[in-house]
Amino acid sequence: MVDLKVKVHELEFKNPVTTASGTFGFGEEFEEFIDLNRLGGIFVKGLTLHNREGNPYPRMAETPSGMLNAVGLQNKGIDYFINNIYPRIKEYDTEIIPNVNGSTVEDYIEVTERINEIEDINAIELNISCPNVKEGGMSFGISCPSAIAVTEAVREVYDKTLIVKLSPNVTDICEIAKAVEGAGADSISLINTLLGMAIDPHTRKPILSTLTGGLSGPAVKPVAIRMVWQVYNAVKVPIIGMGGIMNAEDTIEFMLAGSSAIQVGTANFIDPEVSIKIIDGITSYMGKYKIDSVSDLIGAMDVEELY
Amino acid sequence: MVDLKVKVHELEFKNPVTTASGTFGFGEEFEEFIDLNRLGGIFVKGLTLHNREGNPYPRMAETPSGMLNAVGLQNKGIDYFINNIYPRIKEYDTEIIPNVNGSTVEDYIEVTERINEIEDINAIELNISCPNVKEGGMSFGISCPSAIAVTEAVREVYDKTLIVKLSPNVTDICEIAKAVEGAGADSISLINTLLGMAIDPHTRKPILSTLTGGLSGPAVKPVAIRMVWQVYNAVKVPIIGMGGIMNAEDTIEFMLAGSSAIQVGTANFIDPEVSIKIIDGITSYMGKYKIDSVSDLIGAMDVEELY
Amino acid sequence: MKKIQDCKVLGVKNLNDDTYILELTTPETPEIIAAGNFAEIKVDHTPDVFLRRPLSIFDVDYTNKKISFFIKITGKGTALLKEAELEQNINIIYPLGNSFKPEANGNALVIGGGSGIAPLLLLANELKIKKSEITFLLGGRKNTDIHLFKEFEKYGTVLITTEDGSLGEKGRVTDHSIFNSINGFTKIYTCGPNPMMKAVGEIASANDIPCEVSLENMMACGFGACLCCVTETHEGNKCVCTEGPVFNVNDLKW
Amino acid sequence: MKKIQDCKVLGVKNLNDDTYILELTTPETPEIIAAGNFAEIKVDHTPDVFLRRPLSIFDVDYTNKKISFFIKITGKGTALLKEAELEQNINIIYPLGNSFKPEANGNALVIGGGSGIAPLLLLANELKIKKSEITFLLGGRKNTDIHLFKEFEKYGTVLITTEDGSLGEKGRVTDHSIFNSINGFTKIYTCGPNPMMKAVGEIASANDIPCEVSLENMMACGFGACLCCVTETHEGNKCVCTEGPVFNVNDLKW
Ligand SMILES: Cc1cc2nc3c(=O)[nH]c(=O)nc-3n(C[C@H](O)[C@H](O)[C@H](O)COP(=O)(O)OP(=O)(O)OC[C@H]3O[C@@H](n4cnc5c(N)ncnc54)[C@H](O)[C@@H]3O)c2cc1C
Ligand SMILES: Cc1cc2nc3c(=O)[nH]c(=O)nc-3n(C[C@H](O)[C@H](O)[C@H](O)COP(=O)(O)OP(=O)(O)OC[C@H]3O[C@@H](n4cnc5c(N)ncnc54)[C@H](O)[C@@H]3O)c2cc1C
Ligand SMILES: Cc1cc2nc3c(=O)[nH]c(=O)nc-3n(C[C@H](O)[C@H](O)[C@H](O)COP(=O)(O)O)c2cc1C
Ligand SMILES: Cc1cc2nc3c(=O)[nH]c(=O)nc-3n(C[C@H](O)[C@H](O)[C@H](O)COP(=O)(O)O)c2cc1C
Ligand code: FES
Ligand code: FES
Repeated sequence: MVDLKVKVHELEFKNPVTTASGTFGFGEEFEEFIDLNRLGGIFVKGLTLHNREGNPYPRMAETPSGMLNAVGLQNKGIDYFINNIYPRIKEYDTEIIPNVNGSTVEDYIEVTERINEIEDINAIELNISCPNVKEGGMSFGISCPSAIAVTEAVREVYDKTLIVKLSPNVTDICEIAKAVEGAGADSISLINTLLGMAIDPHTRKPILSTLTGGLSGPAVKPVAIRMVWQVYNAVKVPIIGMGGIMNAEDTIEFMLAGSSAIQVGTANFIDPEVSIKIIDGITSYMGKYKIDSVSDLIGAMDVEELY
Repeated sequence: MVDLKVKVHELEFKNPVTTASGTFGFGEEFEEFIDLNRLGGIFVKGLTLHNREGNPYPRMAETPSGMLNAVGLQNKGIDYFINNIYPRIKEYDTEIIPNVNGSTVEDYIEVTERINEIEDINAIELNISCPNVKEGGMSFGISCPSAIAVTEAVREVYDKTLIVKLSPNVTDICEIAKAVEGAGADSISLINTLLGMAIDPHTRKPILSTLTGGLSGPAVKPVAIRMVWQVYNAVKVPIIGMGGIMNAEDTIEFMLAGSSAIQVGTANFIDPEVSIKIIDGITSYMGKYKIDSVSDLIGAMDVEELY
Repeated sequence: MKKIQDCKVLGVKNLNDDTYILELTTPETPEIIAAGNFAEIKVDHTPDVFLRRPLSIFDVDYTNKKISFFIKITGKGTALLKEAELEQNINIIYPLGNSFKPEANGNALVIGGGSGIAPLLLLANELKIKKSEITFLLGGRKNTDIHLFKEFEKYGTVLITTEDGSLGEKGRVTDHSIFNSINGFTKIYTCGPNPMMKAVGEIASANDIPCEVSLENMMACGFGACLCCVTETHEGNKCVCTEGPVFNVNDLKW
Repeated sequence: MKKIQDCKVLGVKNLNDDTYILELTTPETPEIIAAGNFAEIKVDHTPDVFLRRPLSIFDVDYTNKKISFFIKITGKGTALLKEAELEQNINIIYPLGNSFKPEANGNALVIGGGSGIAPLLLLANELKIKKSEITFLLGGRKNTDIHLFKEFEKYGTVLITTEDGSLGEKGRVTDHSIFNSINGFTKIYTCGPNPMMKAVGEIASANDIPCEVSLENMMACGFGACLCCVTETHEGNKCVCTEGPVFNVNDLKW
């Protein structure tokens, strides 16, 4: 039996495969397709303090090997989550990790405080990288001072595992990664979406109501792998990698680059069973290459003798 | 007859379709495939002061809807170009635009000065965005002070059309665009490649000898369109857009976002005739939508009534 | 229960240049389908189509394990499906979405335009079982856009408009003379281009006739995971893929 | 003259699970092919293969307008080409690259491993025309990796090594007993995996026998535009697609 367990700070995942926030609803949407108990964890849809309607339709554009979204954190607010959704989904035997968002530092603090009261939730993912909101979101994640400010503030009120999710839309990802590590992050997840845009040449209109949106899917994978590798070499905290993962081979690539766990995002839309297939694929890979513990793959890219 | 002419500062292109530096050799490589005289222009392979061998093999990795390259500006140096290559290619009835590179500001100046002596060359493209060299290249293009320094220095010694090529690997592309505009650029071309990486899950080795390389192809198009649109709204100088253009529809998308002309890059590898097909495709598009002058499309994205 | 299934291509029936019916065999007895339900179809072997494509279920044959789609070519995905080879596997997720709520013993006006007629034959069948009278109003740009006339005729009267007047009355569906006296209808059901549905909805509201519309918003997933497909309602944004595609027109904030 | 052509699939002949011959009909008389020339093939209808794939030209029939490829499946593109349907169009750019320089009236040792045998039958034909004697040495992991024995036999002696000893001598090609006495050979030609060619090259150099190797570097374009495919030589980096794929082993800095 291969050992699929990985640790991200104090969080223990039964395997490195989790699902990315905003691409997996609250897990329930996939109940008819897969056994959710098999997942390492579920990063639920981005939560804010109050109800948010998100951006106007259209919010989606298909692009080569990817898609743009401009959902804009539509959700019913943290209290609704705690009272109406969490009681149902807490029954799954997997880590449920809320994705925390805000327009101001105070928002982030308040959402975190509410989650802190829930005993079984062992971690939060602080999203300082949403490109689809006018206030907060990515604006926090693209400069060190603001990234530090929000991380420190949340750290103050949260003592379980604090994962900070970074934006790839920056000149120097290591600088930001080191900043949030210094501010108390227990783990770094990356990448959120790349800022992109699409225009319909026939109507001559932008496809998204917000003009720009977030690019995800296989198209971004090379950028994500590069950033995971850079950050892996810059910080000590464990990394949760994502960006374009479609199968087990992509997952291995992310782990070799330095990810302790990974999140499957856009791929869930195309194949709702993909996360389970990835878990099975990792098991086969480990069998083939005689790897006993999946954690041996973390950062294990072989750079010694190149060619 | 539709009017395909566009102007980029003092440069007149017979149509907006040019080919991207590093993806079209010196034009000659395509002579057996297409009539080079039909092109708006040819941005030739990146030139440096001295002979450069570039990076070790392997220099290429295929990625979803794109590729990574780590060529690293292999070329025989500016003098070889002037003495041995240019005399042959100057016969083409199209704009030949050298792509100028350097490890130091002095390098850039010297290469520019040599080119300045050639009468028929009406413009240069200053590449401050190559991600595949250890010194110079992209490091100039990702911070305002260095982008300004090199642009000003070259502006000093060059009085024909100066195009500055920007890197997408920055937090704020507008900031850099305004900086080089202020420093004297007559036009801005973008995007160069996004920094990426790929690992072979089976050998566990990085695929490129340099670990990281530049991502190009359709995968990057949404990012490129977004940056062209942002820069179009930030500066007054004309923009030459590129990044993932595969066909006439993509070209229209770039023009609507604010490009006065475009460069076709990676697509040339897959279909050496693509640039000519694009010119024909634009003509059909203009016929279909009754557009007389292609320059009416520049920045003509319709954002009035979205939906 | 939603299923992900590989279905074999049984045939592609061309109705005209840009419209066809795709028939698939399901590996087991198909799920129970209500009119308005749709499937998310994976278009394979193309670099250009990344996401699945939502298509209404046009017909289902529980005995012979068949399910079919009525498809109008609007782009790359729908063009490629037309080239599907016999016996090729096509992966679908279905049934998705809610469905029309056919009224019993009523007098139904069923309006379809373009690919919007896809769910209407199943709807007609349900209405007939519930003993409603049916009048169909089908619109198109020209006569070759009007499909399945005979099939609809089995269930009721079929009225037609074409923009060029080559079949039925000239004009758009809402120009049809039937709208001069629609008070006899107890419910309107419609599916088609948004502008058409909006115009129909306005007439329905003005005449106090209940009206259901089936939306075709762009979707990334089709099963409630991405929140890309929303439409604005008086109770906020709602998912067209899970809370729709069928809505009561009065709930929509168009 | 390089051409970009749509060629029709005439057939796929399976040699074993992972090796096959793809035959195409060219729209006009094929270009003149020299042994070592290759084509860049567009693998269509797949989201996974973005760039063309370089393949040596295995055979050409000027009269019947045919051109064929000997292909070993190593990944997505080569796997997909095997599924090519009869009559399907495949777009190729050819002929590309330089070619072997067959010596006249010599005594040739021609060594192939894996897909490296692809250009060797054309080479054998050229050598025969130039009146050279030929000895082939073919290597593989097991007996089923040894292909086209009969075809090679028409041109000369065929020696074989397999790593598991199931055919010919046991071991790698360079373990073959022929290397105990190779001074009779006037030139060595080889194509196969890099480690094999390096080993062969070393023996050739040590014995002062001229040796040509045909490299299979990864390529983005295949016609000199990208500079991705270089190999290090004593005169600096050279493009394998235009200055190669065939090199004199002494020029390479391996
Ligand atoms: C619930 C639902 C049921 C549907 N049922 C049917 C049906 O039964 N028969 C049928 O022919 N069509 C139906 N459609 C529409 C169908 O999904 C689109 O025509 C199809 O996805 C277009 O894909 P494509 O690759 O051919 O076009 P693309 O190349 O992706 O796009 C072509 C054009 O169509 C637009 N477009 C793309 N996707 C959609 C979409 N989902 N809705 C509206 N416009 C879109 C694009 O913006 C573009 O302008 C339905 C849509 C929904 C949401
Ligand atoms: C001039 C030339 C002539 C060739 N002639 C033949 C031939 O006649 N018959 C034949 O079977 N093969 C030949 N090859 C090799 C062939 O091009 C590769 O096997 C093929 O491109 C792999 O594509 P794929 O999509 O199947 O594999 P991929 O899925 O792209 O890759 C699978 C594995 O192969 C490696 N790979 C990919 N491309 C190449 C490449 N160009 N060279 C080496 N490794 C690669 C990848 O790194 C990966 O590890 C030739 C290559 C060159 C450069
Ligand atoms: C439709 C959609 C909605 C998303 N919503 C969120 C969100 O609420 N919070 C968040 O942190 N990331 C969100 N993301 C980003 C993903 O979690 C992930 O970082 C990104 O999609 C890259 O991974 P992928 O390429 O595997 O999809 C969203 C992505 C998509 C496509
Ligand atoms: C193989 C290769 C080599 C390149 N070399 C150069 C170069 O020498 N100078 C330069 O400015 N850009 C170079 N580029 C970047 C392209 O000019 C272009 O900016 C980029 O590829 C994006 O366009 P595309 O997606 O259409 O290829 C190179 C790109 C590739 C793929
Ligand atoms: S399409 Fe994803 S939620 Fe409706
Ligand atoms: S493969 Fe492009 S130059 Fe050789």
